[in-house]
Amino acid sequence: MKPFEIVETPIDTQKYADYVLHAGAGAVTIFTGNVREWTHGVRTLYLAYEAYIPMAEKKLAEIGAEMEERWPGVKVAIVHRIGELDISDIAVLIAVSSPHRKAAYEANEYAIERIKEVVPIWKKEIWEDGEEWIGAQKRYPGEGKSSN
Amino acid sequence: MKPFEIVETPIDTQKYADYVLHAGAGAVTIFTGNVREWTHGVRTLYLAYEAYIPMAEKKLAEIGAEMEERWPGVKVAIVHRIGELDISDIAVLIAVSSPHRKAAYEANEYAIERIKEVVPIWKKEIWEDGEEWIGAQKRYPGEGKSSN
Amino acid sequence: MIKVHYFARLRELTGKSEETINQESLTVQQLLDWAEETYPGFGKDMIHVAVNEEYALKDDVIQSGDVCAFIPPVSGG
Amino acid sequence: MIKVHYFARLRELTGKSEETINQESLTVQQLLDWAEETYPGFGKDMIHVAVNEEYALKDDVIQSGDVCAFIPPVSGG
Repeated sequence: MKPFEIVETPIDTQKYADYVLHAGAGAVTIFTGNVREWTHGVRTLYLAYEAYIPMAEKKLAEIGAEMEERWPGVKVAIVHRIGELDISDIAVLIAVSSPHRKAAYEANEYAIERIKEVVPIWKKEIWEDGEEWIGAQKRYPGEGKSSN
Repeated sequence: MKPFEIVETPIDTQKYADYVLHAGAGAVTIFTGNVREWTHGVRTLYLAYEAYIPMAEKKLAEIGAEMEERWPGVKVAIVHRIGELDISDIAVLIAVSSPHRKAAYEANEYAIERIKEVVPIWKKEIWEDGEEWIGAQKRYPGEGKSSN
Repeated sequence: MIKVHYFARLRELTGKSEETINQESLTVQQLLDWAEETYPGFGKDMIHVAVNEEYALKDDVIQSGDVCAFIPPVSGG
Repeated sequence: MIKVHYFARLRELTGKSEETINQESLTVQQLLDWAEETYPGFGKDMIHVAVNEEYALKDDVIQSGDVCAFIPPVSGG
């Protein structure tokens, strides 16, 4: 595994949890973004993710470097899966270890926000009656752009 | 497994992640508190945890109920290990799933704060030259009572 | 007969995990006073009492048959 | 020769993942204008351009040999 990677196969949580753990870590936070069946009353059949792989991995590593600078002592791994994902599949996983828990929570949440801003990955939602690439231009009534 | 339990054997992260996942979950957060080797410049050899098991499991379930009330839609599992734990072993694991990520982060952090306040579990630190039961009465200079 | 549990530092101080007190009824405060007198260094001001697995107030009354536990400051997590 | 990548909606709109443009040099804005003209509905106002895997500004200059990518609003996570 690489600590910042795009993969095309199912994401194994344990592998990334093990990677960030070390004798100085008192806290580990793991976030997974999973494919949800219902969004705003519309049923998703599956999702298709696409990435500009080399740039996406570079941007994930940059986010990791930002985290290490802002929260000294954290160790980070981020992986995003592409291709077709079924309901409950993990699309993205962020693992953070830290000597203390506060940084592990904060840094982890920072990572997902940054991923949604800068990493060249795109999601297409496929429903029973259609499909659409999701992006910032698309807003559901009364909602932000966040999907998980 | 029980969703709120005290165990005496190593904690399997995947088991609890699987438990909270369902088709309506778009986000899962997992927190683990791990045994850290160095705390405030003192080297820990290992930790020993003890619990008032039936009351501890009851209090963990109450914390879960508080979370479900405050963050509707979350699904929660909390497990704490007791006995002798080595460096990097998981002492506590909190798994939270939610339709959206913000609640998954917030509810998870709420859980660990509440555990440290109300659940009858005690930690003894064993160093090279001594040992001590840790509790709120014990404060390291310039620090709160948190250990992870 | 009231059963009491000792944990952590209190288990080591008293040298026992539990014992039975031959009383019909007493308040939580009275139980704490008894413990402090019986086990010097008990530190009753820092200790909560659980009655039947629920935190009790100082003037709650413990009845024969209740199961009590002394809860020193917790440190889980 | 400038290589350009298309992703997601743009890949479907253009019907291609990449192509090579026969130009020696042009600005990011010029590349976007060219794409909008070549592929009606491209939506250049919402699209960033990466040059050699880094986000570029509208007046940055692209040189022959550079690898470009059109980056529509991202939606990872």
